[in-house]
Amino acid sequence: MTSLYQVLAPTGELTQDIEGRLDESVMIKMYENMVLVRLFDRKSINLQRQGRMGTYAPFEGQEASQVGSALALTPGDWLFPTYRDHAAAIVHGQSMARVFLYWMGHMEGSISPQGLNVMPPCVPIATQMIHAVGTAWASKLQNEQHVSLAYFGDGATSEGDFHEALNFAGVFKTPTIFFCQNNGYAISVPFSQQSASKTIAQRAAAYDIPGVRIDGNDVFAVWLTMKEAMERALNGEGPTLIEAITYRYGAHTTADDPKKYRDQEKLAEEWRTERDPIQRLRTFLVQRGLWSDAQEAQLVARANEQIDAALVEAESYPKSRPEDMFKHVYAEPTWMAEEQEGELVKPAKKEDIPA
Amino acid sequence: MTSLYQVLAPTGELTQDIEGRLDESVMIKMYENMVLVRLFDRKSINLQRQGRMGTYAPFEGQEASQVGSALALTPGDWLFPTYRDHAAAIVHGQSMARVFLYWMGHMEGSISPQGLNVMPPCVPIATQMIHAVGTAWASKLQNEQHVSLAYFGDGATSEGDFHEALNFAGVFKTPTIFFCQNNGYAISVPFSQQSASKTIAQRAAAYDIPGVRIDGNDVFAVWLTMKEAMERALNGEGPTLIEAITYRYGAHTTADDPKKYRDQEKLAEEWRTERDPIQRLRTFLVQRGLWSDAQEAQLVARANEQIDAALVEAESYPKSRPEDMFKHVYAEPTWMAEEQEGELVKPAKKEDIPA
Amino acid sequence: MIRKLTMIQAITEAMDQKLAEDSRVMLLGEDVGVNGGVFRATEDLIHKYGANRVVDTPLSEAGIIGAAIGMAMNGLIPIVEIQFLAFIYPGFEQIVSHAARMRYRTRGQYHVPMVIRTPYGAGIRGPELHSESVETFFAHVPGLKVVAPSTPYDAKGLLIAAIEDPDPVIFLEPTKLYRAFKEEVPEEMYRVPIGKAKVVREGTDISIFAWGAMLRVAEEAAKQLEREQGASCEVVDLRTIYPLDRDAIVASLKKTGRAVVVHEAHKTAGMGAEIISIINDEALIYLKAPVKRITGFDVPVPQFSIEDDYLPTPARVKSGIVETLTF
Amino acid sequence: MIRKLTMIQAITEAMDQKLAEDSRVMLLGEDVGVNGGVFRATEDLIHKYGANRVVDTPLSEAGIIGAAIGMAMNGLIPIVEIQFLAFIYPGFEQIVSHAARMRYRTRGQYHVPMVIRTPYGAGIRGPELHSESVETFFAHVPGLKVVAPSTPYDAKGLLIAAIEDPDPVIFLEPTKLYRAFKEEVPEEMYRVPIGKAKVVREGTDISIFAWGAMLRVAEEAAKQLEREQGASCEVVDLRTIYPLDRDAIVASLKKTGRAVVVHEAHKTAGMGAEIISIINDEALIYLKAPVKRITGFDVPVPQFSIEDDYLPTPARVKSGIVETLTF
Ligand SMILES: Cc1ncc(C[n+]2csc(CCOP(=O)(O)OP(=O)(O)O)c2C)c(N)n1
Ligand SMILES: Cc1ncc(C[n+]2csc(CCOP(=O)(O)OP(=O)(O)O)c2C)c(N)n1
Ligand SMILES: [Mg+2]
Ligand SMILES: [Mg+2]
Repeated sequence: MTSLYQVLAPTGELTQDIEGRLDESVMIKMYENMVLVRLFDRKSINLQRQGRMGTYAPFEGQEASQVGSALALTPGDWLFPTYRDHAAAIVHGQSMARVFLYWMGHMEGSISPQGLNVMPPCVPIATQMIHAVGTAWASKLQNEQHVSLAYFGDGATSEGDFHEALNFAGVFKTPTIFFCQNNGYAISVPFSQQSASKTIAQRAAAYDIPGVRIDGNDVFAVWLTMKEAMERALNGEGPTLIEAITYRYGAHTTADDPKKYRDQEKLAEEWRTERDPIQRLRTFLVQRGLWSDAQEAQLVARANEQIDAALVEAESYPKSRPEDMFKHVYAEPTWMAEEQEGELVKPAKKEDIPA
Repeated sequence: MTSLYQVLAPTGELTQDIEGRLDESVMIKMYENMVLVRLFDRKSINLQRQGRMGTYAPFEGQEASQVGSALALTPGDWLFPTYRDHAAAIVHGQSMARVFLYWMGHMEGSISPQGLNVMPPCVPIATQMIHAVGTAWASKLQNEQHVSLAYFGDGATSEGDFHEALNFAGVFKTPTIFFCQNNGYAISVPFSQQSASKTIAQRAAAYDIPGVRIDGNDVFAVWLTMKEAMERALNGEGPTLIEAITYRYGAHTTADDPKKYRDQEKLAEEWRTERDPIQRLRTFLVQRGLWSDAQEAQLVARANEQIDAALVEAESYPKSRPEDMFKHVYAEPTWMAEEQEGELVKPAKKEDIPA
Repeated sequence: MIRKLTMIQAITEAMDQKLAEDSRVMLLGEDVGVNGGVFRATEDLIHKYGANRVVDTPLSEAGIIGAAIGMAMNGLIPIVEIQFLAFIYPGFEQIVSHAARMRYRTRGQYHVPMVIRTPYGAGIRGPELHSESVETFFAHVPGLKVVAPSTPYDAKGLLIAAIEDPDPVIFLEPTKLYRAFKEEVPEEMYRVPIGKAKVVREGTDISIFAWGAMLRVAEEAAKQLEREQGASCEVVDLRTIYPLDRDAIVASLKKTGRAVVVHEAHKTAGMGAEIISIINDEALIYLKAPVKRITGFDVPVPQFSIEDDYLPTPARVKSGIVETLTF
Repeated sequence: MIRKLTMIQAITEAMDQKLAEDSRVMLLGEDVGVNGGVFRATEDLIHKYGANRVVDTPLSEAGIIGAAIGMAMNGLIPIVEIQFLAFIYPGFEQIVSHAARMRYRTRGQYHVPMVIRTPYGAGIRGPELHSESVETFFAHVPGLKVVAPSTPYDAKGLLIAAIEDPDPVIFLEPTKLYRAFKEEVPEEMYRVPIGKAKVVREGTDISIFAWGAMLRVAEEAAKQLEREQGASCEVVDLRTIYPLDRDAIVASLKKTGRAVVVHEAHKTAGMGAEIISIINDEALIYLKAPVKRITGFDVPVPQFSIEDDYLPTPARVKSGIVETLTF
């Protein structure tokens, strides 16, 4: 079984020397981003509860994996998030307002910021992995120094697309990074029932590509592993499979009840108290004199402000109009679209739709 | 790289002691069957050339893999052949007449002999592997001591279905044997371009199931490996992935021209003269005094007779009738079928169909 | 005492009773075991029937459907749950190239008595690809049957019929109706025959053909029109999408001479076109006006903030009916 | 000198010229490189343009189509070859859930200028699943275009138009016509517009709508009927299956008042139903008789010894026309 790469222990101690490999400014950025996205995540759950947002997929507990990996990227890199990877998207430059819009069911919720390649959250499991092979391949053929980073979960590794993507990337040595957040569950199904294989990283052997198993709650390990994978990718040495061991504290989505399938009190609380990614980095930073309570208070205040501002932006954003559904189906609308748009004369009135 | 399991060297010498593990009567059966199916294969190519059969997929060179594996089965076992595995089908009890009918485009070309489970040749690559998980799983749940054997090629290992099948079988420990004939090519694409992975057997690690790489032209190695896999399967220990290294001497199908993508003279001839599965077994049997020229002559004569008889049977079999296409779509025909059958009043006349 | 169930309860009961009655019946799917299914359709069944018969599978639709095909060929009767209709695509090849063809290829020697259940349709504020209504994909595949109930009663009876059907059945459950209302559902087992439509409201001026969640939209439009304009609308719940109940379609049309079809699916190549064609084939001369299709538009199902505008509404159906009546 | 090409030659030429002209164009597929494709459509192109632009891929349709989507989003124009239409199913999810929706989801920011070429249709004595004609599956997916040429000239012009189209195009090549005949094909590049049908034979008594290999069956029937019974049949080659050329369909129907549709696909939910529905929508009052569908039957395409009976023949088309004319 592949061993687990860890740099920052849950206690906040370094388990190995990383001198010169990770700037303090980056460490602080990591921390700030992790706190920001955690607050964002909690806010989102609240918004869903208040009926201001649709079903939402929270990521609390997985911040180190998403923030550490996305922070390692450079602006032109391609990011392929799933429905749970808004933290990564935000770190790579997506606006929080846009993420809110997405979960509010707005038509414009998955537009990438100009000049950046933040792909729409991918819903059909594992399908985005192959796109990240294609974009990376195109980058390579066009001599652009960019990697493509595909996120996916442990459950995704059972889909055929996982296999086809890794195999393709191996054959064509595309600069793709396959980043698996193994949070232990695919909705209710634990990884032990997902596969007889003990780890996901070991699957890299099937494609003769490097596979690494890392502590996904250790943001340093995530970032350092990413940097290595990026270097290999840009050197023409092809893809890397990263398995980041992590945990989602909460429900699969706001429509899910994790108590149905696991002991939330015990398991989730254990992870939260003993292996939290933010806690351990905070301990580390404080011990190094890089972080203070005053800074913390400032950060939280600023983050909450940003989130509130994003929410105001999202909620005051012009609502999607029925006509929007006819736009962007094709570059040029067909006669069907033109004609059918005419049938919208009577917009849907909530009152008369049977419940 | 997984090492290659071999028992009978190309020279006809045993490379290891197999005393007590393989009866001489089985060895002779192996030989007889391999000769029979090779003659069958050559006959089929001729029939195709004469226009008496449609496109045909020959297997010459792969006899040891197919005969050795199918001979290891017991009658109730499930056999899932591809379009290239008629040798295996015949050995497991399919009639040669039926195989001819299949390639003649007859509607009744893929009926299994009563009491045996010879599945129709599978055309969409890798899809049958999952069926063999399902049938095996059902056997297990119903406490039947039967394995399911799925054949597939090296190219098939790139399809998602390969991955999903192995993963399922690993999780549910189904008595499935995944038998890959790695003949080096998927039509024109050599395995080196199919995957960055050096072997197929090594992929078993991704599912924590046993993977074995064997000399697929060594019928003893094939049979012994099968027996072990069957034992494990029937003991509840789950599936095995077998990679049998072999070669097809001829074209992918009668519609293919291998000279487009490989040096037939050199490569195919090398395999034929240096590693032929039949040749080596013959040498072995003759050296042991188990086989003589007289027996050979008899065998060939008998085989040719059987093939001729099968051909007569196939060619005199009542032709498929247009109405047959409306049968067996459902247990009970729908009104569509009943009505549409009425439109057949004017059966297709070749003359008036534009070329 | 009258016992009323929601559609999801009726569906659970059908599976429960068949699991109890026939040891060949099995459930397979993602999260159907311990979790009881993402919509709780299989709630508690794993505890009653064990993990060998109610199986939490890996996340792998080709695997689930393909394995179920093998199981069905070897003596079992698998009921597969796909979490949402759009997630059936990874298993599409297994359905089209195998499930639908095994009987045909083996001339009846092997068959695939399997049911694939899946929620479908919009209107639940679902994320992308949770709202598709692509029944056409399956209706175009000879060898499959396609069913879509609109009431708890029919859901139970049709599901039992589907499980007992010797051929593969795609069982489409309108997500929006899972818990929308309750109705009386007999406790004992009963069958609603596959391939039979039902006239749920008699009328003389126009026929409305619908199924699934659109049935209620059609009924609502019919009620409003009757009240507002005295129009007498006949509403026909097709219930089975393949094979369509031609006789019921034609009989209703002959009676009314006018028709609309209401479906959520995209208009082009939706089943509305097939229904129009059946009328064309059998009853053209009875037609007093073009048959109007009130359907989902030829656009991807939009994000949920405007999904209600994508879906046929009673207002759209009414305006379609008026157009037809005044043609 | 007049230069005549087969359809496959015309297709090769279209790709060759686009590869030469536009460095973003690439070919991807199984055996398309060294082997030149199983039908030789890409013969020699790897030698002209190198293995970076003409790529032999692993045997993995989801991989090919999915990677091509990524390439298309990142500046390239991939042309994918799928060996036979039925082998597209492993990539079906990539087509339906991604290729067709990327522009929509990103509000035009990303799009997928990709062509998926694949032989389709029966009549070549192919083994199982080598003869499907399931264009409905794609015509029902907003965001895709679907094209099917019937002549070498159109094949070249439509393929160039498809490659230049900013949206994903499913390009269906009638296998039976690949080498069936030659016709004059200009050497220079030209476009045949997507979405435009063509009247290939003028007539006044009835309209025959067809495409792909069925076009010639339709023409043959028309010729025979004219000769035998003096009927004047108009034959319309639809050429594009989505979006259908409604104006051409309606114009022809209004002229003749009667129509038949000929297609290889299964009847139920085949595109014939959509064509009937367009006529219903736009020209019902012009109809003098039901529109007759002469199609593949609602059965899996049978093994090849009886595939000619599955396919519409001139005889079947003629009897359909006569039935319509004498209604
Ligand atoms: C093809 C497909 N099948 C099923 C689903 C429904 N579904 C959504 S999330 C999920 C579980 C995914 O688990 P995992 O890959 O571990 O990611 P996680 O949610 O844990 O981040 C499932 C089954 C889907 N979205 N797509
Ligand atoms: C899903 C699918 N894609 C493509 C094909 C076309 N095809 C038929 S055989 C073949 C190559 C198979 O290679 P391999 O698995 O190595 O088996 P072999 O033919 O060498 O026995 C291909 C691409 C197919 N039958 N099914
Ligand atoms: Mg997970
Ligand atoms: Mg091979």
